[in-house]
Amino acid sequence: MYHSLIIMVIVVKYFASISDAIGKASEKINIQPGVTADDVWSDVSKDIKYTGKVMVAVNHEYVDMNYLLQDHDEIAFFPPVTGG
Amino acid sequence: MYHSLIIMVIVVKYFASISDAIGKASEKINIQPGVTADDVWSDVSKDIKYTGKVMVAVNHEYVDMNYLLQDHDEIAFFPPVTGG
Amino acid sequence: MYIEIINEEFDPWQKLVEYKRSQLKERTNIGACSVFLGTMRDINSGDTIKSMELQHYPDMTESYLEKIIDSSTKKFKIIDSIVLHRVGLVTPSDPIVLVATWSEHRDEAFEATRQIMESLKSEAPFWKKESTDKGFRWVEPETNQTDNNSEV
Amino acid sequence: MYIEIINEEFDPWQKLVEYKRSQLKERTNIGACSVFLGTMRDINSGDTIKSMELQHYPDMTESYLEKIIDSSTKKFKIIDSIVLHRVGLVTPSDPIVLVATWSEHRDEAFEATRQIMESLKSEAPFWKKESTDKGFRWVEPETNQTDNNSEV
Repeated sequence: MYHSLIIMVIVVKYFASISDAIGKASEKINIQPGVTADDVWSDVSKDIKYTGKVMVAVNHEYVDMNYLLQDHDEIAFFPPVTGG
Repeated sequence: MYHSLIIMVIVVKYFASISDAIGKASEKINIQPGVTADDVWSDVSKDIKYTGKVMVAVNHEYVDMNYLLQDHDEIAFFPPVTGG
Repeated sequence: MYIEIINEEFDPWQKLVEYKRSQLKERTNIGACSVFLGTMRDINSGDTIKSMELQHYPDMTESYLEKIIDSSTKKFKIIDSIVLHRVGLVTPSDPIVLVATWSEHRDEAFEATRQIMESLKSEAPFWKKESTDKGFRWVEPETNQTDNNSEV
Repeated sequence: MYIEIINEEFDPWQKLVEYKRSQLKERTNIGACSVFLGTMRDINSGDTIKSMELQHYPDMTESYLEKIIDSSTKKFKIIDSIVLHRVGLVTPSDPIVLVATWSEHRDEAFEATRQIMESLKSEAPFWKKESTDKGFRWVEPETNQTDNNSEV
Protein backbone atom coordinates (compact mmCIF):
# COMPACT_ATOMS: atom_id res chain seq x y z
CA MET A 1 0.00 0.00 0.00
CA TYR A 2 1.21 3.46 -0.84
CA HIS A 3 0.93 5.12 2.53
CA SER A 4 2.83 2.35 4.30
CA LEU A 5 5.90 3.95 2.75
CA ILE A 6 5.40 7.12 4.78
CA ILE A 7 7.94 7.23 7.59
CA MET A 8 7.63 9.71 10.45
CA VAL A 9 10.34 10.60 12.93
CA ILE A 10 9.56 11.16 16.59
CA VAL A 11 11.68 11.90 19.64
CA VAL A 12 11.10 9.71 22.68
CA LYS A 13 12.19 10.91 26.12
CA TYR A 14 12.41 8.97 29.38
CA PHE A 15 12.63 10.30 32.93
CA ALA A 16 13.33 9.10 36.46
CA SER A 17 12.84 5.36 37.11
CA ILE A 18 11.73 4.76 33.51
CA SER A 19 14.90 6.33 32.16
CA ASP A 20 16.89 4.11 34.57
CA ALA A 21 14.99 0.99 33.42
CA ILE A 22 15.37 1.68 29.71
CA GLY A 23 18.95 2.79 30.15
CA LYS A 24 18.75 6.00 28.19
CA ALA A 25 17.30 9.51 28.41
CA SER A 26 16.06 9.90 24.83
CA GLU A 27 16.13 8.46 21.34
CA LYS A 28 14.74 9.11 17.87
CA ILE A 29 12.56 6.45 16.33
CA ASN A 30 10.81 5.98 13.03
CA ILE A 31 7.10 5.18 13.01
CA GLN A 32 4.34 4.80 10.47
CA PRO A 33 1.07 6.76 10.46
CA GLY A 34 -1.54 5.37 12.84
CA VAL A 35 0.86 4.58 15.66
CA THR A 36 -0.40 5.47 19.16
CA ALA A 37 1.44 6.37 22.35
CA ASP A 38 0.62 2.89 23.61
CA ASP A 39 2.21 1.30 20.52
CA VAL A 40 5.40 3.28 21.13
CA TRP A 41 5.46 2.29 24.81
CA SER A 42 4.95 -1.41 23.97
CA ASP A 43 7.84 -1.21 21.54
CA VAL A 44 10.36 0.69 23.65
CA SER A 45 9.57 -1.26 26.84
CA LYS A 46 9.48 -4.75 25.33
CA ASP A 47 12.86 -5.73 26.82
CA ILE A 48 12.32 -4.30 30.31
CA LYS A 49 10.11 -5.21 33.21
CA TYR A 50 8.49 -1.96 34.33
CA THR A 51 5.39 -2.51 36.43
CA GLY A 52 4.83 1.03 37.78
CA LYS A 53 2.32 3.59 36.53
CA VAL A 54 3.41 5.26 33.30
CA MET A 55 2.55 8.88 32.46
CA VAL A 56 2.79 10.08 28.90
CA ALA A 57 3.18 13.57 27.49
CA VAL A 58 3.34 14.67 23.86
CA ASN A 59 4.88 18.04 23.03
CA HIS A 60 4.85 18.90 26.78
CA GLU A 61 1.15 18.16 27.32
CA TYR A 62 -0.25 15.17 29.20
CA VAL A 63 -2.09 12.83 26.80
CA ASP A 64 -3.63 9.40 27.14
CA MET A 65 -2.24 6.21 25.66
CA ASN A 66 -4.59 6.40 22.62
CA TYR A 67 -2.90 9.55 21.38
CA LEU A 68 -2.14 9.29 17.63
CA LEU A 69 1.40 10.45 16.94
CA GLN A 70 2.30 12.99 14.26
CA ASP A 71 5.58 13.57 12.46
CA HIS A 72 8.18 15.33 14.65
CA ASP A 73 6.21 14.81 17.86
CA GLU A 74 8.18 14.64 21.10
CA ILE A 75 6.74 11.92 23.32
CA ALA A 76 7.84 11.41 26.93
CA PHE A 77 7.29 8.51 29.31
CA PHE A 78 7.75 9.00 33.04
CA PRO A 79 6.48 7.84 36.45
CA PRO A 80 4.07 10.01 38.51
CA VAL A 81 5.73 13.28 39.44
CA THR A 82 7.18 13.96 42.91
CA GLY A 83 8.39 17.57 42.90
CA GLY A 84 7.83 20.44 45.32
CA MET B 1 -22.61 47.98 106.98
CA TYR B 2 -18.94 47.28 107.61
CA HIS B 3 -17.92 46.02 104.18
CA SER B 4 -19.44 48.99 102.39
CA LEU B 5 -16.39 50.85 103.65
CA ILE B 6 -14.07 48.68 101.56
CA ILE B 7 -12.83 50.72 98.61
CA MET B 8 -11.03 49.06 95.71
CA VAL B 9 -8.99 50.81 93.06
CA ILE B 10 -9.14 49.75 89.43
CA VAL B 11 -7.54 51.08 86.26
CA VAL B 12 -9.88 51.68 83.31
CA LYS B 13 -8.46 51.86 79.78
CA TYR B 14 -10.17 52.97 76.57
CA PHE B 15 -9.14 52.36 72.99
CA ALA B 16 -9.99 53.49 69.46
CA SER B 17 -13.45 55.07 68.96
CA ILE B 18 -14.34 54.54 72.63
CA SER B 19 -11.25 56.42 73.75
CA ASP B 20 -12.21 59.21 71.32
CA ALA B 21 -15.78 59.30 72.65
CA ILE B 22 -14.79 59.36 76.34
CA GLY B 23 -11.98 61.79 75.66
CA LYS B 24 -9.25 59.95 77.53
CA ALA B 25 -7.06 56.87 77.28
CA SER B 26 -7.20 55.70 80.90
CA GLU B 27 -8.19 56.64 84.43
CA LYS B 28 -8.18 55.22 87.95
CA ILE B 29 -11.51 54.83 89.69
CA ASN B 30 -12.65 53.66 93.09
CA ILE B 31 -15.28 50.94 93.31
CA GLN B 32 -16.93 48.87 96.01
CA PRO B 33 -16.99 45.05 96.12
CA GLY B 34 -19.68 43.49 93.91
CA VAL B 35 -19.24 45.88 91.03
CA THR B 36 -19.36 44.25 87.57
CA ALA B 37 -17.77 45.26 84.24
CA ASP B 38 -21.24 46.36 83.16
CA ASP B 39 -21.58 48.64 86.21
CA VAL B 40 -18.25 50.29 85.38
CA TRP B 41 -19.24 50.77 81.73
CA SER B 42 -22.59 52.33 82.70
CA ASP B 43 -20.77 54.73 84.98
CA VAL B 44 -17.94 55.81 82.66
CA SER B 45 -20.19 56.07 79.58
CA LYS B 46 -23.09 57.91 81.21
CA ASP B 47 -22.22 61.24 79.58
CA ILE B 48 -21.49 59.93 76.07
CA LYS B 49 -23.60 58.46 73.34
CA TYR B 50 -21.79 55.31 72.20
CA THR B 51 -24.00 52.96 70.26
CA GLY B 52 -21.39 50.55 68.86
CA LYS B 53 -20.47 47.11 70.15
CA VAL B 54 -18.30 47.23 73.28
CA MET B 55 -15.64 44.60 74.02
CA VAL B 56 -14.31 44.26 77.54
CA ALA B 57 -11.07 42.78 78.83
CA VAL B 58 -9.84 42.43 82.41
CA ASN B 59 -6.13 41.98 83.03
CA HIS B 60 -5.62 41.40 79.27
CA GLU B 61 -8.25 38.65 78.97
CA TYR B 62 -11.60 38.98 77.23
CA VAL B 63 -14.42 38.74 79.82
CA ASP B 64 -18.17 39.21 79.64
CA MET B 65 -20.05 42.14 81.15
CA ASN B 66 -20.98 40.13 84.29
CA TYR B 67 -17.34 39.92 85.36
CA LEU B 68 -16.97 40.81 89.06
CA LEU B 69 -14.06 43.21 89.54
CA GLN B 70 -11.26 42.70 92.08
CA ASP B 71 -8.94 45.22 93.70
CA HIS B 72 -6.20 46.44 91.30
CA ASP B 73 -7.87 44.96 88.22
CA GLU B 74 -7.16 46.62 84.90
CA ILE B 75 -10.34 46.79 82.84
CA ALA B 76 -10.39 47.89 79.21
CA PHE B 77 -13.28 48.90 76.93
CA PHE B 78 -12.83 48.93 73.17
CA PRO B 79 -14.67 48.37 69.90
CA PRO B 80 -14.23 45.13 67.90
CA VAL B 81 -10.63 44.76 66.76
CA THR B 82 -9.49 45.54 63.21
CA GLY B 83 -5.79 44.64 63.05
CA GLY B 84 -3.81 42.58 60.59
CA MET C 1 8.55 31.50 68.68
CA TYR C 2 9.12 35.19 68.15
CA ILE C 3 6.62 38.05 68.51
CA GLU C 4 7.40 41.69 67.84
CA ILE C 5 5.32 44.86 67.79
CA ILE C 6 7.12 47.28 65.51
CA ASN C 7 6.74 51.06 65.61
CA GLU C 8 8.55 51.87 62.34
CA GLU C 9 8.66 50.66 58.75
CA PHE C 10 10.20 47.20 58.41
CA ASP C 11 11.33 44.84 55.65
CA PRO C 12 9.43 41.60 56.28
CA TRP C 13 11.65 39.39 54.10
CA GLN C 14 14.81 40.77 55.64
CA LYS C 15 13.33 39.97 59.05
CA LEU C 16 12.74 36.39 57.90
CA VAL C 17 16.29 36.06 56.58
CA GLU C 18 17.68 37.26 59.91
CA TYR C 19 15.40 35.06 61.98
CA LYS C 20 16.19 32.02 59.89
CA ARG C 21 19.91 32.67 60.20
CA SER C 22 19.81 32.97 63.96
CA GLN C 23 17.25 30.33 64.90
CA LEU C 24 16.55 27.72 62.27
CA LYS C 25 19.91 26.79 60.83
CA GLU C 26 20.07 23.23 62.10
CA ARG C 27 16.40 22.28 61.94
CA THR C 28 16.65 19.63 59.24
CA ASN C 29 13.24 18.22 60.17
CA ILE C 30 11.56 21.32 58.67
CA GLY C 31 9.96 20.61 55.30
CA ALA C 32 7.54 23.50 54.96
CA CYS C 33 7.18 27.18 55.73
CA SER C 34 4.04 29.21 55.14
CA VAL C 35 4.19 32.99 55.29
CA PHE C 36 1.48 35.61 55.14
CA LEU C 37 2.21 39.30 54.68
CA GLY C 38 -0.49 41.94 54.98
CA THR C 39 0.29 45.32 53.45
CA MET C 40 -1.58 48.62 53.44
CA ARG C 41 -3.82 49.29 50.43
CA ASP C 42 -4.50 52.83 49.24
CA ILE C 43 -8.23 52.22 48.81
CA ASN C 44 -10.80 51.03 51.35
CA SER C 45 -14.60 51.09 51.10
CA GLY C 46 -14.27 53.10 47.89
CA ASP C 47 -12.20 55.92 49.38
CA THR C 48 -8.58 56.82 48.86
CA ILE C 49 -6.61 56.29 52.06
CA LYS C 50 -3.67 58.64 52.53
CA SER C 51 -2.35 57.11 55.72
CA MET C 52 -3.46 55.03 58.66
CA GLU C 53 -2.82 55.06 62.40
CA LEU C 54 -2.46 51.59 63.93
CA GLN C 55 -3.37 51.65 67.61
CA HIS C 56 -3.00 48.68 69.95
CA TYR C 57 -3.29 47.67 73.60
CA PRO C 58 0.27 47.16 74.83
CA ASP C 59 0.75 44.05 77.01
CA MET C 60 -2.59 42.56 75.99
CA THR C 61 -1.40 42.51 72.37
CA GLU C 62 1.70 40.49 73.14
CA SER C 63 -0.05 38.09 75.49
CA TYR C 64 -2.86 37.57 73.01
CA LEU C 65 -0.55 36.92 70.09
CA GLU C 66 1.29 34.39 72.24
CA LYS C 67 -1.99 32.68 73.07
CA ILE C 68 -3.00 32.54 69.41
CA ILE C 69 0.35 31.10 68.35
CA ASP C 70 0.40 28.56 71.19
CA SER C 71 -2.98 27.27 70.16
CA SER C 72 -1.98 26.83 66.49
CA THR C 73 1.40 25.37 67.41
CA LYS C 74 -0.27 22.57 69.36
CA LYS C 75 -3.07 21.97 66.87
CA PHE C 76 -0.84 21.81 63.78
CA LYS C 77 2.50 20.48 65.14
CA ILE C 78 4.32 23.70 64.35
CA ILE C 79 8.10 23.61 64.85
CA ASP C 80 8.59 27.36 64.96
CA SER C 81 6.71 30.56 64.18
CA ILE C 82 6.98 34.31 64.15
CA VAL C 83 4.44 37.13 64.18
CA LEU C 84 5.42 40.73 63.50
CA HIS C 85 2.83 43.51 63.66
CA ARG C 86 3.28 47.14 62.81
CA VAL C 87 1.80 49.93 64.97
CA GLY C 88 1.85 53.73 64.57
CA LEU C 89 1.52 55.70 61.33
CA VAL C 90 1.57 53.63 58.13
CA THR C 91 1.30 54.67 54.50
CA PRO C 92 0.13 52.71 51.42
CA SER C 93 2.21 49.62 50.53
CA ASP C 94 3.78 49.50 54.03
CA PRO C 95 3.93 46.00 55.57
CA ILE C 96 1.44 45.68 58.46
CA VAL C 97 1.59 42.08 59.60
CA LEU C 98 3.84 39.11 58.94
CA VAL C 99 2.98 35.59 60.10
CA ALA C 100 5.30 32.67 59.38
CA THR C 101 5.12 29.07 60.56
CA TRP C 102 7.50 26.16 60.02
CA SER C 103 6.48 22.49 60.10
CA GLU C 104 7.46 19.06 58.80
CA HIS C 105 4.71 18.86 56.17
CA ARG C 106 2.94 21.51 54.10
CA ASP C 107 -0.65 21.02 55.31
CA GLU C 108 0.35 21.94 58.85
CA ALA C 109 2.15 25.17 57.99
CA PHE C 110 -0.55 26.28 55.51
CA GLU C 111 -3.31 25.77 58.03
CA ALA C 112 -1.47 27.20 61.03
CA THR C 113 -0.56 30.43 59.25
CA ARG C 114 -4.10 30.82 58.07
CA GLN C 115 -5.57 30.20 61.52
CA ILE C 116 -3.14 32.57 63.19
CA MET C 117 -4.14 35.32 60.73
CA GLU C 118 -7.86 34.72 61.26
CA SER C 119 -7.48 34.71 65.05
CA LEU C 120 -5.28 37.78 64.96
CA LYS C 121 -7.88 39.65 62.88
CA SER C 122 -10.74 38.77 65.21
CA GLU C 123 -9.03 38.72 68.63
CA ALA C 124 -5.76 40.66 68.82
CA PRO C 125 -6.33 44.20 70.16
CA PHE C 126 -5.35 46.35 67.16
CA TRP C 127 -7.42 49.15 65.64
CA LYS C 128 -6.99 51.06 62.38
CA LYS C 129 -7.83 54.73 61.94
CA GLU C 130 -7.79 55.84 58.32
CA SER C 131 -7.03 59.29 57.00
CA THR C 132 -9.17 60.07 53.92
CA ASP C 133 -10.09 63.23 52.01
CA LYS C 134 -13.21 63.35 54.18
CA GLY C 135 -11.24 63.19 57.44
CA PHE C 136 -10.36 60.45 59.91
CA ARG C 137 -12.43 57.31 60.50
CA TRP C 138 -12.05 54.10 62.47
CA VAL C 139 -12.08 50.96 60.31
CA GLU C 140 -15.13 48.73 60.83
CA PRO C 141 -14.47 45.08 61.68
CA GLU C 142 -14.97 42.38 59.05
CA THR C 143 -18.55 41.15 59.05
CA ASN C 144 -17.58 37.54 59.73
CA GLN C 145 -16.13 38.44 63.13
CA THR C 146 -17.84 36.32 65.78
CA ASP C 147 -20.54 37.98 67.84
CA ASN C 148 -19.59 36.41 71.14
CA ASN C 149 -16.02 37.54 70.99
CA SER C 150 -16.21 39.28 74.35
CA GLU C 151 -17.07 35.96 75.95
CA VAL C 152 -14.11 34.00 74.61
CA MET D 1 4.61 36.53 36.87
CA TYR D 2 8.06 35.06 37.26
CA ILE D 3 9.13 31.41 36.95
CA GLU D 4 12.64 30.14 37.47
CA ILE D 5 14.22 26.70 37.54
CA ILE D 6 17.36 27.00 39.64
CA ASN D 7 20.33 24.66 39.46
CA GLU D 8 22.16 25.86 42.59
CA GLU D 9 21.40 26.70 46.20
CA PHE D 10 19.31 29.86 46.55
CA ASP D 11 18.08 32.15 49.32
CA PRO D 12 14.30 32.28 48.89
CA TRP D 13 13.74 35.41 51.03
CA GLN D 14 16.50 37.28 49.24
CA LYS D 15 14.83 36.35 45.94
CA LEU D 16 11.58 37.80 47.26
CA VAL D 17 13.25 41.02 48.37
CA GLU D 18 14.82 41.45 44.95
CA TYR D 19 11.65 40.63 43.05
CA LYS D 20 9.61 42.99 45.20
CA ARG D 21 12.12 45.78 44.64
CA SER D 22 12.11 45.42 40.88
CA GLN D 23 8.47 44.63 40.18
CA LEU D 24 6.04 45.52 42.91
CA LYS D 25 7.12 48.91 44.17
CA GLU D 26 4.11 50.91 43.06
CA ARG D 27 1.38 48.31 43.46
CA THR D 28 -0.57 50.04 46.21
CA ASN D 29 -3.63 47.87 45.52
CA ILE D 30 -1.83 44.85 47.00
CA GLY D 31 -3.09 43.99 50.49
CA ALA D 32 -1.91 40.41 50.86
CA CYS D 33 0.96 38.11 50.02
CA SER D 34 1.03 34.39 50.71
CA VAL D 35 4.29 32.48 50.45
CA PHE D 36 5.08 28.80 50.65
CA LEU D 37 8.58 27.45 50.97
CA GLY D 38 9.37 23.76 50.74
CA THR D 39 12.73 22.64 52.11
CA MET D 40 14.52 19.31 52.12
CA ARG D 41 14.07 17.13 55.22
CA ASP D 42 16.75 14.70 56.35
CA ILE D 43 14.26 11.91 57.00
CA ASN D 44 11.73 10.30 54.65
CA SER D 45 9.78 7.05 55.11
CA GLY D 46 11.84 6.37 58.23
CA ASP D 47 15.25 6.55 56.56
CA THR D 48 17.97 9.15 56.85
CA ILE D 49 18.39 11.00 53.56
CA LYS D 50 21.92 12.19 52.86
CA SER D 51 21.15 14.07 49.66
CA MET D 52 18.64 14.14 46.84
CA GLU D 53 18.80 14.54 43.07
CA LEU D 54 15.97 16.64 41.63
CA GLN D 55 15.35 15.73 38.01
CA HIS D 56 12.92 17.58 35.74
CA TYR D 57 11.72 17.73 32.14
CA PRO D 58 13.10 20.99 30.72
CA ASP D 59 10.61 22.98 28.62
CA MET D 60 7.63 20.98 29.85
CA THR D 61 8.42 22.13 33.41
CA GLU D 62 8.31 25.81 32.52
CA SER D 63 5.22 25.52 30.34
CA TYR D 64 3.42 23.51 33.01
CA LEU D 65 4.26 25.90 35.82
CA GLU D 66 3.00 28.74 33.63
CA LYS D 67 -0.24 26.86 33.03
CA ILE D 68 -0.71 26.19 36.76
CA ILE D 69 -0.07 29.84 37.67
CA ASP D 70 -2.35 31.15 34.90
CA SER D 71 -5.18 29.02 36.17
CA SER D 72 -4.81 30.21 39.79
CA THR D 73 -4.30 33.83 38.73
CA LYS D 74 -7.66 33.85 36.97
CA LYS D 75 -9.51 31.88 39.62
CA PHE D 76 -8.28 33.95 42.58
CA LYS D 77 -7.71 37.45 41.08
CA ILE D 78 -3.99 37.29 41.67
CA ILE D 79 -2.08 40.50 40.96
CA ASP D 80 1.34 38.90 40.70
CA SER D 81 3.09 35.63 41.50
CA ILE D 82 6.41 33.86 41.41
CA VAL D 83 7.43 30.21 41.43
CA LEU D 84 11.02 29.12 41.95
CA HIS D 85 12.00 25.45 41.85
CA ARG D 86 15.34 23.90 42.54
CA VAL D 87 16.80 21.11 40.40
CA GLY D 88 20.05 19.14 40.69
CA LEU D 89 21.70 17.91 43.87
CA VAL D 90 20.17 19.16 47.12
CA THR D 91 21.11 18.48 50.74
CA PRO D 92 19.00 18.63 53.93
CA SER D 93 17.53 22.05 54.79
CA ASP D 94 18.07 23.34 51.21
CA PRO D 95 15.13 25.29 49.78
CA ILE D 96 13.37 23.27 47.04
CA VAL D 97 10.34 25.30 46.00
CA LEU D 98 9.07 28.81 46.64
CA VAL D 99 5.57 29.92 45.63
CA ALA D 100 4.38 33.47 46.31
CA THR D 101 1.18 35.21 45.24
CA TRP D 102 0.02 38.79 45.75
CA SER D 103 -3.62 39.88 45.83
CA GLU D 104 -5.92 42.59 47.18
CA HIS D 105 -7.40 40.45 49.97
CA ARG D 106 -6.00 37.60 52.04
CA ASP D 107 -8.38 34.80 51.04
CA GLU D 108 -7.28 35.04 47.42
CA ALA D 109 -3.54 34.86 48.10
CA PHE D 110 -3.90 32.07 50.68
CA GLU D 111 -5.96 29.93 48.33
CA ALA D 112 -3.93 30.63 45.19
CA THR D 113 -0.61 29.72 46.83
CA ARG D 114 -2.11 26.54 48.18
CA GLN D 115 -3.61 25.54 44.86
CA ILE D 116 -0.40 26.27 42.97
CA MET D 117 1.52 24.03 45.40
CA GLU D 118 -0.99 21.19 45.09
CA SER D 119 -1.01 21.39 41.28
CA LEU D 120 2.77 21.61 41.16
CA LYS D 121 3.07 18.48 43.33
CA SER D 122 0.68 16.45 41.18
CA GLU D 123 1.37 17.81 37.67
CA ALA D 124 4.73 19.53 37.25
CA PRO D 125 7.35 17.12 35.84
CA PHE D 126 9.86 16.91 38.71
CA TRP D 127 11.20 13.71 40.27
CA LYS D 128 13.22 13.16 43.43
CA LYS D 129 15.90 10.49 43.83
CA GLU D 130 17.04 10.04 47.40
CA SER D 131 20.44 8.89 48.59
CA THR D 132 20.12 6.76 51.75
CA ASP D 133 22.39 4.35 53.60
CA LYS D 134 20.72 1.59 51.61
CA GLY D 135 21.47 3.23 48.26
CA PHE D 136 19.50 5.36 45.83
CA ARG D 137 15.72 5.28 45.43
CA TRP D 138 13.09 7.27 43.54
CA VAL D 139 10.55 8.96 45.78
CA GLU D 140 7.02 7.55 45.51
CA PRO D 141 4.23 10.03 44.70
CA GLU D 142 1.83 11.14 47.44
CA THR D 143 -1.10 8.76 47.68
CA ASN D 144 -3.68 11.49 47.05
CA GLN D 145 -2.33 12.10 43.54
CA THR D 146 -5.17 11.66 41.05
CA ASP D 147 -5.31 8.40 39.15
CA ASN D 148 -6.29 9.88 35.81
CA ASN D 149 -3.45 12.33 35.72
CA SER D 150 -2.23 11.10 32.35
CA GLU D 151 -5.59 12.00 30.87
CA VAL D 152 -5.64 15.61 32.03
